[in-house]
Amino acid sequence: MVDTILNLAAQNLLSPIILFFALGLAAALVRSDLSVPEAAAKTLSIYLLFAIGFKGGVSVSDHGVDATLVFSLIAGLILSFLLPFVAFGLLRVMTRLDALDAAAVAGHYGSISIVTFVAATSVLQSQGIASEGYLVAVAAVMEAPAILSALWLAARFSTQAANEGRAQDSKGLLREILFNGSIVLLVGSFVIGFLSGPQGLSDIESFIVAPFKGVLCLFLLDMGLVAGRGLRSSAHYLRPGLILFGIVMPIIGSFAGLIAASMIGLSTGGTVLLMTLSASASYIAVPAAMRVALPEANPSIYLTMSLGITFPFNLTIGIPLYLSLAQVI
Amino acid sequence: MVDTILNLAAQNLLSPIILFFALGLAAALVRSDLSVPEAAAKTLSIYLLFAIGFKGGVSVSDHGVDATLVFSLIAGLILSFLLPFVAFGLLRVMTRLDALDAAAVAGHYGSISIVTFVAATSVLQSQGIASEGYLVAVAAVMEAPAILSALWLAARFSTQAANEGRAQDSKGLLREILFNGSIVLLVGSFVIGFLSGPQGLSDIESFIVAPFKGVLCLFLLDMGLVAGRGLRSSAHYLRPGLILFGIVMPIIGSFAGLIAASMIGLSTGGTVLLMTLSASASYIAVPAAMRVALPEANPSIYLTMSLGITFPFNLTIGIPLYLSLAQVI
Amino acid sequence: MVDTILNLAAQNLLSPIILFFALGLAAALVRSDLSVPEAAAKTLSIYLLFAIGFKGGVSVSDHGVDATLVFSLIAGLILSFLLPFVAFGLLRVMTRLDALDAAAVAGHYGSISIVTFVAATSVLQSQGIASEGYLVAVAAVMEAPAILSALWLAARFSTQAANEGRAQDSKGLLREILFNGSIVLLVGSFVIGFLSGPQGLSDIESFIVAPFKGVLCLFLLDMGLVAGRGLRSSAHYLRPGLILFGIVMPIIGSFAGLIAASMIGLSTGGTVLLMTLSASASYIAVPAAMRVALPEANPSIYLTMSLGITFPFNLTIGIPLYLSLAQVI
Amino acid sequence: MEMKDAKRVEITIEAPMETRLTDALDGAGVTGYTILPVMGGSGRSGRWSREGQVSRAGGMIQIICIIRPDRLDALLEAAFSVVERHIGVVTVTDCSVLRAERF
Amino acid sequence: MEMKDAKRVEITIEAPMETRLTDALDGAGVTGYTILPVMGGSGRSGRWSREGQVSRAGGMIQIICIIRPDRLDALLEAAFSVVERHIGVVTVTDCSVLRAERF
Amino acid sequence: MEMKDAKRVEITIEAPMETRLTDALDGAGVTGYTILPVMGGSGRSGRWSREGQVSRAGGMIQIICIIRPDRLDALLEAAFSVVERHIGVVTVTDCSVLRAERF
Ligand SMILES: Nc1ncnc2c1ncn2[C@@H]1O[C@H](COP(=O)(O)O)[C@@H](O)[C@H]1O
Ligand SMILES: Nc1ncnc2c1ncn2[C@@H]1O[C@H](COP(=O)(O)O)[C@@H](O)[C@H]1O
Ligand SMILES: Nc1ncnc2c1ncn2[C@@H]1O[C@H](COP(=O)(O)O)[C@@H](O)[C@H]1O
Ligand code: NA
Ligand code: NA
Ligand code: NA
Repeated sequence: MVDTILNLAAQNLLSPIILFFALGLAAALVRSDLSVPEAAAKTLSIYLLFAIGFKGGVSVSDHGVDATLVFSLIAGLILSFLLPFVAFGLLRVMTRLDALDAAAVAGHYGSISIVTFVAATSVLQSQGIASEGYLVAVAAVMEAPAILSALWLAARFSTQAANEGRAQDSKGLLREILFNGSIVLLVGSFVIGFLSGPQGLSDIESFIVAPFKGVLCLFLLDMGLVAGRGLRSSAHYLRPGLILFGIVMPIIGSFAGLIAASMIGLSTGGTVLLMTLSASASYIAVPAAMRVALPEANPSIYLTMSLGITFPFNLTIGIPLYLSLAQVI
Repeated sequence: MVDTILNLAAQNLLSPIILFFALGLAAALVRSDLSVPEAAAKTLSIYLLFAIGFKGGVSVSDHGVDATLVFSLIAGLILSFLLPFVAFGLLRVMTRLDALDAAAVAGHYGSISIVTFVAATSVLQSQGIASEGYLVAVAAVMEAPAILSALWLAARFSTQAANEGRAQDSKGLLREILFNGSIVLLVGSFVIGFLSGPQGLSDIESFIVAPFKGVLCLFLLDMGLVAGRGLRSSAHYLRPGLILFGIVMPIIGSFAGLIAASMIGLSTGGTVLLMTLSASASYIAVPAAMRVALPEANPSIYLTMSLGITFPFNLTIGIPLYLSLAQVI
Repeated sequence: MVDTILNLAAQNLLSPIILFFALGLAAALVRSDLSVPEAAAKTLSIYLLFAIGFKGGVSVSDHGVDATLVFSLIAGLILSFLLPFVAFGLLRVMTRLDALDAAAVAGHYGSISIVTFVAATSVLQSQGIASEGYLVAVAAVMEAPAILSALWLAARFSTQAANEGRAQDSKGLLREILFNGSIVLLVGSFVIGFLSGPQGLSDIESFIVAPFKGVLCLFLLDMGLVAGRGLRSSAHYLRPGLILFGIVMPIIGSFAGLIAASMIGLSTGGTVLLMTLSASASYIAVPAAMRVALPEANPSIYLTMSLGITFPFNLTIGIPLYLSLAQVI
Repeated sequence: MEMKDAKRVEITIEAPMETRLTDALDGAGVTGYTILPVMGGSGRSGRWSREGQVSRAGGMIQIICIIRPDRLDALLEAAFSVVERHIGVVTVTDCSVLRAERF
Repeated sequence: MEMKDAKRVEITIEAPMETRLTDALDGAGVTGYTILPVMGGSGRSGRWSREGQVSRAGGMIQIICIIRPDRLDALLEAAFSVVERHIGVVTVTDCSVLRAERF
Repeated sequence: MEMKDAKRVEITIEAPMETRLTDALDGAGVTGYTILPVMGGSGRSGRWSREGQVSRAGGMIQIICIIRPDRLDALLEAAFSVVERHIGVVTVTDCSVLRAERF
């Protein structure tokens, strides 16, 4: 099996997607002034959410609503709620982060990274493995709950976080989290794809299907640049314990996803995706929420962990690993 | 006939285009932070003008210059000049707007909304109904004259607008209106499409034809967001009289377009498009001109009317209605 | 032969690419407010570099590494180093520019314009003429050396440039030039294309091949706008001598490219491209470097020369001319 | 031109706090302000740049309020309640305004 | 460093008025200014944000002029003639400038 | 609110010089600054606008430093060494800051 993993990983490493991520990383590390304008990066991510949501919805409308759909959503909710507790425990053991920083980092690992999900989808596609379309909806469901767990952990274990500012700042936070742009766009596109069906897809196919991989390359170039700049400026936070955590935690998460998937009875493709979701760490929704709710937590730590360690790990080794595991089981 | 309208409308309501508009509207109403970067929105509208102008020009170069082309342009000019007078009269009767605000709103209804035009084109396409390519040029011609009518109305009926600042501010306004970005791009792309012909189209087809509908979805998502934010902040201006006007006026406009189209002898498709142009209200060129020339008029009123009432009305009910009317006659 | 050139030029002049450049130019000259957002323009150029680099790399991986590849790279290096000296001499003879401005302008003519290169590629394509894929790498190699020649010229001939500020400002300049965004992206995409091969290309073909010409049209619209605005505000710098230089120098450059190409033994297509590279003048990398290293040189002069004279000359007359020359020889 | 004395308050704050700050200002009766985009910066928490952000999390904005001197304290208190636990800078400058009746 | 006293005038005005204002400034002999983008704001005519505009109609910009104190009145008069009928804010602050010979 | 006196330095400079300027500031121990984007402007070298640039060459940025009055000279010297041969404007304004312990 190690063989297949390495094979897959090697193949994966030479895909343009990964190579453009590496290019961005390298450009940032040699201090090139290459950069993707902020507006373009935001538009690329709108495109990704739009395309992936819509395609997910169409696939559900096409294959019909599965009995496992509801179970998957519930599983996603539970995973997102619980994984931060695992992460928090690990962090307290493996690293010297204080409770506040640990809670903030833990929140990221319960939530998800949609680009990691997309990358997994495209690996599945290139291997000709089908998956359940509604996992897009599961991805949406998993974005937010982890934030609540992180806040609870902070309030429970950090004396620093327990000051009066909290109540006021948290007012409206729940609403913001639930209606944050990526969730609304992802769920909305999913519903629209569901309503429009294959007919609707054929209308906009040459916008959201054909150029998808190319757009993804550009997006990963930008992710590489961002991750590289983050690593350059925050590498000193990356003690060995933290780095190890950034690799061990996604593997643990993927196992949790694997167990859930086999209890639900997902297909091999679906299993890989749920594993990937559980293994991935947020770098959009959660950091923004943390800045509002736990401003004393150090953003350099959680962003570097998520973007600089776990994201590349998943992209290069994680996904092939999860695929091999799912195929074995 | 009511049946066909409802049928068409129902079908129309489930097209991805409308659904993405609705998504944007909903996101704005629940105060989601979803937003399309300003630069992206502007680029999307450059793309739309570029694509629609070019395709119009190619279609004219393909089918040859029709005898009715010149008549259509003249009809467009006249409609754009006259409709503001109708609108102004109606507004004074139906609402309590003062002369200045009424003149400003009236100007919007003489001019056109290119996205409404595009939406009508795509409905025609999905019904397999052909139309004259030069209506794109008519659209360009109809953008500006209404502004002059609005200024004349304001000068004639509003004491407030008759102050000394006028002359100075208007200097250069005419030039600005004539050479405003959308007109130049639309007409320029039309001419280029005409010169390049079908050969030129085949060169850039996979940029301006295939992905067009998908891009339109993104654009309408943004329009929905903007309309929704406008409605949220300016709903209090929307007295019943104004809302009614926002629905009645496009219908009246469409009748004027219908009469003009049958006098000229346009095809069914062309008739629908001229009706749609007459029925639609501007939200780009006219508001900018009004801010310069009639700054005392309240922008919240005209923008909310145009984007919040008439645009969605045309998109959902108007276009199917005009199509049914054109087919009956 | 003059016949073929004129024929080609006439055909070329009616291609959408040129027409959109003309539209931009015209819009700027009538002071239209048409403009492409800065973020969009930057993203378009990222797209062009990404697409052209990748396709170049794929073509090299497909056809194998030619014996002439290394020679071409060396030729590019030498051309970029030497052409500024030719340009400097000419400028001192033909114009009244002082040594500092002349050195700055000369630097631009040793370096290259990637859009001119792209336009030449697309003319070749429409004529069904093949070319060596690695000329993309030659383009990258030619970007920077000319800057060093310009700095040397300035230090040698300009008393004004020889002040103490120099050393400090130049510190880090070399690194900046070598790792500037366009070079990194172009070379990086080339390498990735090489590693991914035809298989990788087929993955992202519908993003970087099919829509390429359409995107190029938009890009040239923006270039036309920029060139037009530059011409409008800086026309007074354009004495006859300078204008003449802006036309003569690219022709001289193209001859240098022609000689190098025939010594190396490039194909007709490759010869045209090397001629075009030698003939084109930079308007991105070199101006930025000049602002840092030779701030006393007047940017209006070099930008207007490069964008307002030489770029349009190459686009309209130059490329057909070089093609005819290459075919004759 | 008749000018009136006023205070110019500039608050540089993290982008995710924008609505909270403007809501607090509204609550304190401060309904006039202008928001500028910020491209980058540096402070005790290091250097950052807008073109290196996937999320708004790391970005900042700058809010400018022109206000009558006697209302300054109310504004500062409202602003402070939001800025307190966050990174950010608050400065006050004396200025004069045209059309003072609008403030 | 030798510094000279100067006035810093900041004019926040609707985007469609940009050319008119800069033309008026040019007319009054004010040829030095810097234009900043504005993201959003709030005033008597309500709250607005750049990411909620299809057109420039609702957007604003900020023009900053550094000027010698004795030229202030000419500038303000020119600015006022344009700003007069429009929404917008004009403030003046005392400052000192480096390289005063350039103003 | 307890406020402390400070100096507000605003440097408008060409975009390609950004890193050089911030490096010089860092070198002089000035580690707090905010960078604003600039849309356009006009000066002795003419008028320019960001939406008419293919390259960064013609663009500018604005760097704002809030600094303790006694550190002003060090800052100005560092800034001047970079700005000297370049186009650009440097102004200094008196202001007061909240949370002065952070500067
Ligand atoms: N002295 C200063 N002058 C101007 N801006 C500052 C200063 N200190 C901090 N800032 C801004 O506030 C942000 C956060 O500062 P800090 O909390 O010190 O990391 C920085 O990234 C800057 O944008
Ligand atoms: N007191 C103020 N301080 C700063 N900016 C203001 C103030 N009042 C108005 N503005 C700006 O000017 C715009 C128009 O103001 P108004 O005419 O009051 O609606 C607002 O959207 C703000 O951007
Ligand atoms: N008096 C001034 N007030 C504000 N900004 C200025 C002034 N003079 C120059 N600038 C800015 O500095 C840039 C270069 O100025 P200059 O070197 O005079 O061409 C201009 O484009 C403006 O953005
Ligand atoms: Na996760
Ligand atoms: Na109309
Ligand atoms: Na050259």
